[in-house]
Amino acid sequence: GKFGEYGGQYVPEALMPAIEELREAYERYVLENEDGFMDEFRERLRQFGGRPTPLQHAEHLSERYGRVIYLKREDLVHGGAHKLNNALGQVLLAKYMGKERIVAETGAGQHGTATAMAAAHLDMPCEIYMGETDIARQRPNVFRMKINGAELNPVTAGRGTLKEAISETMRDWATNVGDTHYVVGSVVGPAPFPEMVREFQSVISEEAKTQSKEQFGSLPDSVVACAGGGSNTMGAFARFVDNEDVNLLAVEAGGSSLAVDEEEGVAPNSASLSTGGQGVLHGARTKVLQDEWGQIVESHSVSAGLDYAGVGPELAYLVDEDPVTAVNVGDDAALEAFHRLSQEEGIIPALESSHALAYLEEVLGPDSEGDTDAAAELGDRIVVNLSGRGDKDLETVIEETDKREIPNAPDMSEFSGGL
Amino acid sequence: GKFGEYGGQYVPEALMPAIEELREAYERYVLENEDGFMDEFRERLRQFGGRPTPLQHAEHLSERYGRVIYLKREDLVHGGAHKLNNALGQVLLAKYMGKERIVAETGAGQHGTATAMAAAHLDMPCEIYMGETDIARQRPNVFRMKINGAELNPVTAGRGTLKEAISETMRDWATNVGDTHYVVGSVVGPAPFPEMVREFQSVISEEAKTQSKEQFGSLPDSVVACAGGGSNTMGAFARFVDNEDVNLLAVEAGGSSLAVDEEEGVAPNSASLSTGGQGVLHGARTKVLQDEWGQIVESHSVSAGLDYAGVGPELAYLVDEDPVTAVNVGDDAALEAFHRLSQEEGIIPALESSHALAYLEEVLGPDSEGDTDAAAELGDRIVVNLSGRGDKDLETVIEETDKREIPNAPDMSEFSGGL
Amino acid sequence: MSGLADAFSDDEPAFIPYLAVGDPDIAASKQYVEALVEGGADCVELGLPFSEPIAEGPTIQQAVVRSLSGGITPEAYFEFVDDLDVDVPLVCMTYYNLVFRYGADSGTAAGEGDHTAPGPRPFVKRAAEVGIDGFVIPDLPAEEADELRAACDEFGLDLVFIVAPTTTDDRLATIRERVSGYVYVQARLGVTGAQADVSDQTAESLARIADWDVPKGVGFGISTVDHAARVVSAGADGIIVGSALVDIVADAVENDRTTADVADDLRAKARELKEGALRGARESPEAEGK
Amino acid sequence: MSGLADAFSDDEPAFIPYLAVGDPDIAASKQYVEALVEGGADCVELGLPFSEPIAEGPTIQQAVVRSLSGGITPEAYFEFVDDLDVDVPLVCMTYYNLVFRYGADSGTAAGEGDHTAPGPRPFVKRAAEVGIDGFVIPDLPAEEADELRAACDEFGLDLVFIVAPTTTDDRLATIRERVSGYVYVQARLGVTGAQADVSDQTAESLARIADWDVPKGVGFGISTVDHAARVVSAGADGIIVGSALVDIVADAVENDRTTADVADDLRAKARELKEGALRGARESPEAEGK
Repeated sequence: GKFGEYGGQYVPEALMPAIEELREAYERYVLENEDGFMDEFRERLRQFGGRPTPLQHAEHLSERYGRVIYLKREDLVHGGAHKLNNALGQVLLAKYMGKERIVAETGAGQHGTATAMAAAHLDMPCEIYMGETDIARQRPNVFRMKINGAELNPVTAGRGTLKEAISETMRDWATNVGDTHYVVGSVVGPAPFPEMVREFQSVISEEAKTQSKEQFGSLPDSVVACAGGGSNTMGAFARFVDNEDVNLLAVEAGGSSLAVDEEEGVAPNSASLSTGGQGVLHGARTKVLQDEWGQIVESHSVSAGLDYAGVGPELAYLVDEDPVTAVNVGDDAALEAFHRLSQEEGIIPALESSHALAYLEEVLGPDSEGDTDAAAELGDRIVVNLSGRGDKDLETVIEETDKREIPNAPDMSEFSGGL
Repeated sequence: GKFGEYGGQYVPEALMPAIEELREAYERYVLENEDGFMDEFRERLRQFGGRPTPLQHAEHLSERYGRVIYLKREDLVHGGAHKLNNALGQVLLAKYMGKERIVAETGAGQHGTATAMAAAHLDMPCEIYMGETDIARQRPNVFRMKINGAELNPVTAGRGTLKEAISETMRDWATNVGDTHYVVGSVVGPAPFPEMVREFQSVISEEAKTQSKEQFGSLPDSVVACAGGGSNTMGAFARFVDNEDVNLLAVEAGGSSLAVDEEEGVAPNSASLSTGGQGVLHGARTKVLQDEWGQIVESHSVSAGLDYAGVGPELAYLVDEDPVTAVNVGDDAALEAFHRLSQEEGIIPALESSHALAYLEEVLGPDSEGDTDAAAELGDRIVVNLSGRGDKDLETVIEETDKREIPNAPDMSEFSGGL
Repeated sequence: MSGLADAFSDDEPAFIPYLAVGDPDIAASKQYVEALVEGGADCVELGLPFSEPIAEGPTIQQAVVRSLSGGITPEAYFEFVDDLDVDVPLVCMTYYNLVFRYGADSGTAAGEGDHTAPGPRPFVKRAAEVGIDGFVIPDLPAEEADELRAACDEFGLDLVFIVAPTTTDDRLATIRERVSGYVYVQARLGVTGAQADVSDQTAESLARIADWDVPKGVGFGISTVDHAARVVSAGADGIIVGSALVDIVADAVENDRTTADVADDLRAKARELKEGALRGARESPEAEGK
Repeated sequence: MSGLADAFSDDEPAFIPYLAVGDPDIAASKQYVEALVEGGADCVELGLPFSEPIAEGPTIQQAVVRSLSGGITPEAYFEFVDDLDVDVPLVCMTYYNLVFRYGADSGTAAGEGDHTAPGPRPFVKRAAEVGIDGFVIPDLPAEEADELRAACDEFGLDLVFIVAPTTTDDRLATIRERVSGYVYVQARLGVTGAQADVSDQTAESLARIADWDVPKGVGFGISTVDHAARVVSAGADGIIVGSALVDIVADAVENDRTTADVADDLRAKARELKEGALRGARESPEAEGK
């Protein structure tokens, strides 16, 4: 349950037995494949989830950067992102544990929609907590959850965003621990969630490793993934962590600035690995964006899925211990990368994944400042985890591109009022 | 180029040489795999397109109907539908032919977005014709095409919908036949398009056939696919046509009624196989929705992708010759099926594909009227081609569910103003 | 010699105007056609509007929309022709589905399936009755035209085919075997529509079919006296003009002009173009060689 | 005997109210705490608001929001405690991150990384200085509490743990080893919040820890005289009441009542609840057995 100093179980006493029960179930079903749990999970990932996803050679990016770039196509997973890997794993585990109900929180709605899909697939009653503010700005995702049969519980507390939804879901779980499982959406929360979610997501690096060997006969020189909570990051890194020759780069959201406005309690970024301090948030000790007193500040990113004040404890540990390098790119660079992949490769990436792509441009692009160490770290064969597709981000892209000078954006003036 | 009496090449003289050139290229590259065309096509379908798509056992539908139902998951193809199979094939073929530019028409935007993606992927300049009315009601797809780098040409003629866009694209092609290829979006148009598009789409049935044998050791008893123009239909049927034991069902859009309002020139359905007469439309002799004089009438379906007055000539032929049975279901049944799959299987289907699903309910559902012949025709093992995902249809589903009594729809009142 | 060839019989270059019948209504249409003939037309292409005019440019497409909104049907078209009091050959220009479906008593969207199989014969028969002399069907290439050709032969009508700049030698042979009346030489690629210039392709196209024994009418983009003259001097036996005339009708609709005024303009435009054609004949290498 | 146990030393059941410090402001908060003590509180749980109060129900969550909006900081909290003029033991109730981060001079979102490693000692030291007698940290289970336990021992403060209906026997042993001051018995599952009824689980929970040598305070959902009486008669050594009191503050904020009026109401409510507890003690099997 610990990763060095990180991790642990900082939760109300009432939840401790549920967490222990979960840990046991995790060890038996996931680690030991009891009752064929992992076989069933993998088969469902394949048939329902559409795995394996391709490791695609990106021809135009490769030309642009003079390296061989591969995209791990998690955008092709059912639902449009890697999120289903975990949601499906946990809902299935809840079923094996005899739970009769699942709850989950969601911010932008990606984890909520993935959970609703998994719950419908496995016939498990499902309630999703979502802040009222988020509900108002993520209506398509709210609608998707509803038509998948999930019950949606609006959270009115505070600013009505992800943080409040997490707290509210914990409360529901604390009240209904007996029959309810809480499907945590990333490699965060109390043990065993960070480890368990990483295991469910590690299918990404497991496939990428096999595919690398098959497609080019060796491991990649580096793997690049965006990091918010860190589930796609840990999924993309997990099976490479022990390969010292593979450099792992976690790209955080630099937002508009790495500075913090303590007075307003706002960090205009979500770069907790790069700028956060140790703290305890949502059940785990990890790196956290906080003010001088330890109050959690509002994070920010143009990408809702990266917009979180904490990060998975294992990722914080791996950064401290060196197997993973934390870097970050800002909102503008991410938007530019979004347009670049859309135009040059015919793939509309999630704004989350656009951060990973933007890092390539920053280090290897024509306007890069020649950071040769960073360029060398990337090596010749680079795998970028394309964690999700960008259809969900179209409104945001319109709004945010409109505010800025994004040199490679098409003329979008006719859309400036939204879709 | 002919399928019995159907098919042919009813196009302006100026296009005949281009069509002949295309037929030659089709025969060499596609049928004879010259220069490894098909190898490259298949590899790109795999890496870029995400093929093969799973043949998923649908547990809850199987329980509901007492048959074994499999879903061919074309919704997982890059872009969200089977459309990419064809767009990628044609853009690649245009490249092999030395063309320097592609044009395409689009109605709801599905073929346009698939073509724009394929063109970006293969670095081919791309112009899309789209009626002004369709542009106004399909803004997300318009936006997707633009960010994929396609140029969009609004068509103001007539009512500004698909028919006018097709005519306008033909005109562009007729003007620029030398360097331009017209990427036709379905198994329609002059020869060799119907045959060629069927070949590009036949990867669906090719995979389904192999998967059937692997997963349950035999061929399915029936394959059910929705039919508008018929590209997913022909793709799903092609490799089964010679297997007499496999029943093939093409489900057309019955719309609100199978009758026609000749005065208004409107058919409130798109069931040209079921109700149309022989005619010549958009380059081919086929079954067409037309008035007593042969003027083409406006078709209708709640699903924009099925909303077309014609149908592929080969499909018309196969229906006449019996290998394929044409049936149809109405708008209400399709909406119900949309909600059913979303809730029970955790998959949000395209409204097009919902028609195929609705046919199961009609024949096998609890309220079916006991048409035992139809039930027998479906057999025990049924493959339904899930041609696309329904994310694109959310606005339509809201609007159309709102108008009706759809018994299994969730409460959507909060969305009645749209997303 | 067939009816259409009459238009070319007087050794002068033929002027063949096009109008969409029923644009903007039947009565006006009638006056317009008469005015064109008064202005010197040797033959008239009478468009029967089809809902999907894939070979037309914006000008004629809009004419088709106007005409269809006015309620034109094939039968109304035939009655129009029957009533027409002009003394020149008449060509029916339309799309194949209207020819194919005429007289097939069901199997439309109304849904009963085909009882009377569709085919071109009833349409040709009726056209012959009302005095049509031939057809131009822009979406019917020679390869698909056997049935229509047979019906035309039966009723003594001509079937005009188009030759495009892209038409291959192989296809020229196919067309030559089937064409009658005149051959419609497409002056440039693209669709119908008035143009600022007339392509060099015209001369090349004419050269390729110089030895054919049908007259050569050139169309697509001819809108001025100069165009007319140049095309004829390049060897055309006639000029086919559509969009430049339809533009006058469209303008009249937009500006709410009287039918008589429009007829005057059409008559004047016809005179101009005919005059241009005659000038071209005088300037042709052949004439100068005489 | 530690400071907190003093609250239970007079053989009467203890009444332990909770308020969020700074709700709605520091000055009012001070009067409210004093009123509660005047009303009979034997000990007060003073909430130090944290931005993510995951164990709280809506009532206390809103109090936390009010207090944070008013600008409360840990240092302001300590000054508040320092200024407080009451003669009962004081418990600091907060979340672990505020304890952990206090005095770590950087490594916040400002971005410089950790220079002074975070840890609970500076917080505990400062709390001891201002007169805090112990802690309740709802997101810190016994397993994670070694560092805090050590700091408490160093400065002579108590560390209260919660025992929930779901707590297993194994975990009871772990908690028993580490708890001091009193044990906080959670009356039912869920989060804090006033309830219409008090659970049967309470008696069971009390029975399971009957032989522990720390006093047993029962909390979660106690809001009426009857609850208080029933809980004490079931064997509790004290009752812990939060939401029922915070409700009074919330109502006052909403209806713009004067601080003095609210203080009166809190004092009266405290008297009631204390009275209920006393009644419970008289009705307890133990008392009746005497």
